[in-house]
Amino acid sequence: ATVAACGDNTASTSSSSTSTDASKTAPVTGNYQGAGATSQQAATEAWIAGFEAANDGAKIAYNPTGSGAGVTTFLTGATAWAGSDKALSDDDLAKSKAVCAEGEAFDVPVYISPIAIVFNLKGVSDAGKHINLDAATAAKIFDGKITKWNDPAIADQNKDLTLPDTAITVVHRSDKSGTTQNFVSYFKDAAPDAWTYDLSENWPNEVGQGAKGTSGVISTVKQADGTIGYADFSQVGDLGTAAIKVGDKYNEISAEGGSKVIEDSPLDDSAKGDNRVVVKINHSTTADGAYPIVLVSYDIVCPAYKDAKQGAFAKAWLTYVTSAEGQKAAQDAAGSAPLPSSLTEKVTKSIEAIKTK
Amino acid sequence: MSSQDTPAVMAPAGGKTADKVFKGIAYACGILILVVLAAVFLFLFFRAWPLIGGDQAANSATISSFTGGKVSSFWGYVLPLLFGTVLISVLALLIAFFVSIGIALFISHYAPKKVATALSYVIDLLAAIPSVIYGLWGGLILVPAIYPFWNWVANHLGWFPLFAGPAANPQRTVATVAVVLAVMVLPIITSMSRDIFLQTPSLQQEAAYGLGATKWEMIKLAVLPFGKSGIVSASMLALGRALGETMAVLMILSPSVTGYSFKILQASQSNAIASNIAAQYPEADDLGVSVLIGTGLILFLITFVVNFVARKITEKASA
Amino acid sequence: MDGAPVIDFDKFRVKPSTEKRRKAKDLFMAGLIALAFVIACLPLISVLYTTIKNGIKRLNLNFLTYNMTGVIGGNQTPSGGYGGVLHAIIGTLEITGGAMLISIPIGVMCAVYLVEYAHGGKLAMTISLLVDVMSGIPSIVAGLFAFSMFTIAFGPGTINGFEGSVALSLLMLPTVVKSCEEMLKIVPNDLREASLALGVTKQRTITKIVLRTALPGIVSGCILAIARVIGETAPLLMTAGFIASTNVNLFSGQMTTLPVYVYQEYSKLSANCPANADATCVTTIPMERAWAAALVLIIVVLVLNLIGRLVAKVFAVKTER
Amino acid sequence: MGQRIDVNHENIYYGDFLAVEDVNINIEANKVTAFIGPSGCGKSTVLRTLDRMHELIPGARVEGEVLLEGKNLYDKDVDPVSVRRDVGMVFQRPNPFPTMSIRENVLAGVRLNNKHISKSDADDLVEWALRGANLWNEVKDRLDNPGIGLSGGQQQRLCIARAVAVHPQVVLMDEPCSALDPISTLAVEDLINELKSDYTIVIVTHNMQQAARIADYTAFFNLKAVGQPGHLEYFADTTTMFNNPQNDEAERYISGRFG
Amino acid sequence: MGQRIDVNHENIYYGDFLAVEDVNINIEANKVTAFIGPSGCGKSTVLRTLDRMHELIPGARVEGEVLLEGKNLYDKDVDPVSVRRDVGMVFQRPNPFPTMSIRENVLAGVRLNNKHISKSDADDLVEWALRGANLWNEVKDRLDNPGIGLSGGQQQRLCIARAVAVHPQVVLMDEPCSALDPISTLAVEDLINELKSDYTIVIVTHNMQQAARIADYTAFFNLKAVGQPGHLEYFADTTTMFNNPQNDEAERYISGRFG
Ligand SMILES: Nc1ncnc2c1ncn2[C@@H]1O[C@H](COP(=O)(O)OP(=O)(O)OP(=O)(O)O)[C@@H](O)[C@H]1O
Ligand SMILES: Nc1ncnc2c1ncn2[C@@H]1O[C@H](COP(=O)(O)OP(=O)(O)OP(=O)(O)O)[C@@H](O)[C@H]1O
Ligand SMILES: [Mg+2]
Ligand SMILES: [Mg+2]
Ligand SMILES: O=P([O-])([O-])[O-]
Repeated sequence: ATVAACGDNTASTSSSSTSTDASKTAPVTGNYQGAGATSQQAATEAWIAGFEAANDGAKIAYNPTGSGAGVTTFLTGATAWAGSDKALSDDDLAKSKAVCAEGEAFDVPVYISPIAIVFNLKGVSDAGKHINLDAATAAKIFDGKITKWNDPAIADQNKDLTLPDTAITVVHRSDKSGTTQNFVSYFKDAAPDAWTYDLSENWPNEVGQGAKGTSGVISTVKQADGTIGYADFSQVGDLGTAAIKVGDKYNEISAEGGSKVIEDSPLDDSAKGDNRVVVKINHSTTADGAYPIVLVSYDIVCPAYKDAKQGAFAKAWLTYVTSAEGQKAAQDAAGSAPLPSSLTEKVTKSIEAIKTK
Repeated sequence: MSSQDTPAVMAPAGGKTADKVFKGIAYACGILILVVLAAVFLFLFFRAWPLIGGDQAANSATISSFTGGKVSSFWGYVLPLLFGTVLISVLALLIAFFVSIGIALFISHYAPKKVATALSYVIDLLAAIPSVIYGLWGGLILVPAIYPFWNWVANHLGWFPLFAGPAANPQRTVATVAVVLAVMVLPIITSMSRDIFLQTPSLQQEAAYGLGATKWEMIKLAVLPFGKSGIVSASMLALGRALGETMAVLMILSPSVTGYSFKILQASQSNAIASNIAAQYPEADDLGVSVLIGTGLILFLITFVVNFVARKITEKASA
Repeated sequence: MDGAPVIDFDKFRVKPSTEKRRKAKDLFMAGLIALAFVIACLPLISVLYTTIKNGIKRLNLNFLTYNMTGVIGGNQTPSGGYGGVLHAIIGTLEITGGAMLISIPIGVMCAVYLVEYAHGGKLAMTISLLVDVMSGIPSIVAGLFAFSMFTIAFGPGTINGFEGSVALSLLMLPTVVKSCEEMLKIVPNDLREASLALGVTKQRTITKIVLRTALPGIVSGCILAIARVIGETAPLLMTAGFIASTNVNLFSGQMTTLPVYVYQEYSKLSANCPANADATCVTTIPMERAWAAALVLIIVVLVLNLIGRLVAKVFAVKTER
Repeated sequence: MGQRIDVNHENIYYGDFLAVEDVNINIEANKVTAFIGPSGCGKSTVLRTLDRMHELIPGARVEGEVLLEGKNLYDKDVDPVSVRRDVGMVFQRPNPFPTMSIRENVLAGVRLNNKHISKSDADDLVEWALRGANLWNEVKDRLDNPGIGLSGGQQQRLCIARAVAVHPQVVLMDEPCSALDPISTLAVEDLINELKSDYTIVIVTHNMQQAARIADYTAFFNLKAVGQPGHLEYFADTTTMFNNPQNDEAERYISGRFG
Repeated sequence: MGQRIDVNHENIYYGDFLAVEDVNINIEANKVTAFIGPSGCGKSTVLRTLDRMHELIPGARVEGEVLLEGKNLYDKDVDPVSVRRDVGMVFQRPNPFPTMSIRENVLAGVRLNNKHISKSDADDLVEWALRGANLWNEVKDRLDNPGIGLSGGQQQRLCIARAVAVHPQVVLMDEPCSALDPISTLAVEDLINELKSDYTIVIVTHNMQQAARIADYTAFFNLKAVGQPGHLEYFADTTTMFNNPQNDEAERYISGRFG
């Protein structure tokens, strides 16, 4: 009765029946909060739904305040975990000592999503066609060095398309964003000559137009002819996307393509600290079918909490999130790429380290 | 003096305590405003303190990261933002002011009574539309819809520096934002002026009519002078609103990183402080937040200066 | 009239040209004023049309009676809907109500102080100036401020609805004070004198005559102030947070409001449907929910508005027989 | 030259309330006509229909004719603005423009038609009008002070000065002296006498001595009963009215006179 | 019983402007005292110091003493509210409360002071006060209509009714009849006569016949010159004042009387 009064949607039977046997530990109860990256929002909503279905009596809220604010809040001890598009800094690590019952906080990847280059061009994107781009050309477009769609640099790679003489309008994020940082880090690694800016979460030049959030970028790209931008794969809709040159093939964007890059990427050994799993994305991968522009988003937790219940929750939460079932839920809800099995092992080991007593 | 002779003057008046308490509360509420504002100021100041008293190298690095390395000093960062904020707000106020006064007069003195009541509702409705909806509408509907108009302006009036072309497409520009902000502040000015215009003493209006004034002359002689103080207050409120508007600007404007520009029809020319804070805050670290709050402090001071100057000017004009 | 100058009134005779010019100007201004109105109607009609057109699609009972728990991607919920705004409506009403309770009494009393007690003294001038300054505080700064205050008072990371109310009241106050101040100023002094001369205390004169006479204007001012804050997003994200389930306790736990809901759904833009999903999975559902919630928000404000108008009307100054 | 006014079968309404019924009156040019009668009988109301001020009250309307030199003021093609310029008005309550100086108040009407008046012309006009209203001596040293800083009586005289400064053809005065002291009242009466050589004057007064002193004709308005419309009971030249009225009601009203 | 007022060496300022200088006057209990004098000489100003209304004007202040039954109104421990409760006032301009009906206007003084009064007492009081102000017959059928829907004269009488309804000890009236017709004026004068058996009355009037008719004492205020402060020129019982004034200025002023 209380459920109806609050307007809660009763958990869907199908997902709860499958999830109960997956989590073998005792069900978690109580209210838990997380905050952080907006990129994970859709996936996290699915995880919350799945987790609450499996743990009757657990109530979880995720506030998509942004990675920076999420980590800051986590470091005050107000949240059980943080979602973040970037790994913890040394500074953050040091601060986490005061929050965690023992040791330092650590981060594990939970969400991998390819970033699409989207465009809107009469005669091309509305005909359902894609274009091919290599890293240098894309970098030059986004740097305002290539200003026309029929520029030879583009035309040469797209012989089967007739490209119009339309001006290119670059659309980028106007807010500070993990998506931007992951996107331009691809240029920096794969076309260092064409992209000389410092790595930053802010868009570095004044080319084209800025728009707030992924939704802003998408709606701006849709609003005019000749626009090009970048956005999370799940938001592409019917816009045109670019196939990126990997080795000597042009690979279309796909969730699996994103996974393949991560599979082919080493761990970042500059990330010091116990249990940390930080991926150093290998942008120059030549793996077959790989799509190299990806965003990896992490969950940040403590190895031990002052409130043991929180530890139990964090452990159960991450276990569910990184499980095949959790990753499937994210894939369904957010179109993300699954964690490659090579990573899952390391992640599981880290999660084991969380103390629940 | 015996008690019988005591004149009634000395009879204690009932409600004296209530009187004192009421006065006390009124005073306290006045003072509370001061306290709150002082608290806000101190809050801004302390949160922005690392900018002044902190490690300057780290500050420079933070600001560089905000601007892609173009600027590393705080003033280099905040002044263009300030410029943009003021530009947008002043344009919005300019557009809204005349239209609002027009509507207020239309309701108070031109429209027939029934129509006027209906129109009053319409204005209240306009006031009632939340800013996030203006942001949505502005970003999704107005931006493409207004492009042909601004394009026309850029092509035909481009000689005027403000309208220098080519007009950006999509029109996520200062011009469009100013229009949306104007629509947002319009009900503030309209609603307040209308209420005041309606209260213009009929004696004064009749005095003007009696001299053979036309309606417009009557308005100039009686209504506008009567409403002046209210109009100024309303405009100041509206300006404040425009200066501080966050979401609508954030959702519509294509901001620049740095630089001053009057080209209101081109994209990525200016940025506003409030929306910049909202854009940067979610991903900012501690020092970054200090920088952002520093920009907020500057906006606060500027609002203070603008109001102070406006007050001095109106004082002079009415003296 | 000894010593009076002799006036040649021919000098001041009305020239037909002047008369024409005056008439033309009168007409011209009337035209401009009417035009101003038409111009202002354009965006209003457009905003309303857009919101209604896009919002009506998902605005149904299910939408109004459910919250967002258990809503995954574009999938349908067991109740046959796609999630709803019940929690956000409750949040909006409670948080805005809290802000009203804080700022309207303070604002009105501050205006009373400025108009009735201060008589343009230094302190009053300062307060009045600072109220204007306050109106320029960006909403996000108000949010940051409230968040910091609550962090100091109730520990780090405190987030609840009341915190949002505090942030909003900071934004409401200037509008309440200014509009009340203007409304009190235009209450004729005659009335104050008439009341005081009856031996009525100042407090009763103010509450029963001055405030009463100015009430319709004060109500409009408060409506303006409510409208000013009820659509705020940025400060609420920071102070009241965001949650998918219903929370009716203003003083504890996160609360979602309608604008925040609209903003979050807009930010999601589109939902994903699993490859094997059936036709009930709608990818465009977040935007549809955003518009529907926007429509609900407008309706909520409209209802508040109507209540205010009604109050104003009941207490209106009785001018006509 | 002043202009004559003929009122034919005039009914005056406030919304649905018929305030004054079937007024027929001929106001002679270059004469002073006084309206007298008990409070609430509609003197002010009738007066305000003579320069179309009545219609400014929401819902108020007029039936019948008001002919100014034979031309119906209420004809469609008549511009109320020019009517009000030709027919000046002084109100029961003084109403100077609060934001204007004394000088500007006097010039307010003139400025409407003459944007650019030379300073000396303006000075002369101000002096002429203020002297006419017997206010010159009191305010000549503070012409630039605000008009509302004056006492009630001073304000009323300022309003008279403002009305005569535009040099209308007809001057309507609604109890212009009710707030004035005897000296100012005399001055205003002198002014009325002086003005009537050029203009037509209509004055509402409660002071029957005043009516007897200055009016050529007197109109007596009356009310049948409270809630009933007022009407013109009796109209006669002033001598007849006060010495030998041919109307019982009028006689009763006047014989109750005093002071 | 009415109360007496003694004014000693009173100087009245508006800001720095000394409006009235060195007033000394003894106002007898249960008598009617009239203030006369040219416009702007400070009659209203003095009157308003008698119930401390003057100090409501920003910057306005009073020097000297005003003794009500020997107690200085301006003493620190005196509450102006209770002064004004004992000393009622009727203003030059009618000012009914716009939000109230006629009935509520009359009861305002009682109701606003939070006194509880039964419906029948209230009805009686309303009728008594309105009859006293000669307004009862005109409004008895529309007591619940708004007070400002009345004509100027009706409004003024309503204000008189409102002032007497609180049964003050002293009633101050600032030209209460200037907007009234003769019949209402007579009624108000009758009321004054009736009231004076219980109360002390001070009335400002421009109408010297009125002063002669109703006042027991008359105070003549004058101005030396414009811009100079006004002062009390001559104070005498009414018979002396009008028949045999011992003051040239007063004589000059009164002999200029008329109508
Ligand atoms: N604005 C108004 N709306 C409705 N009725 C009005 C209005 N003004 C006056 N009346 C009514 O019209 C009638 C005539 O009023 P009017 O003011 O003309 O009287 P009057 O003869 O001038 O009285 P007085 O001598 O008191 O000024 C009265 O019954 C009055 O109540
Ligand atoms: N509020 C005010 N501020 C400044 N000066 C004022 C104010 N009110 C009146 N005065 C001045 O004080 C003097 C006396 O004014 P007061 O109103 O008492 O005159 P009065 O005798 O009542 O005149 P009247 O018969 O015209 O009503 C005048 O010179 C007037 O200009
Ligand atoms: Mg009248
Ligand atoms: Mg006076
Ligand atoms: O998830 P974002 O950092 O790109 O907003």
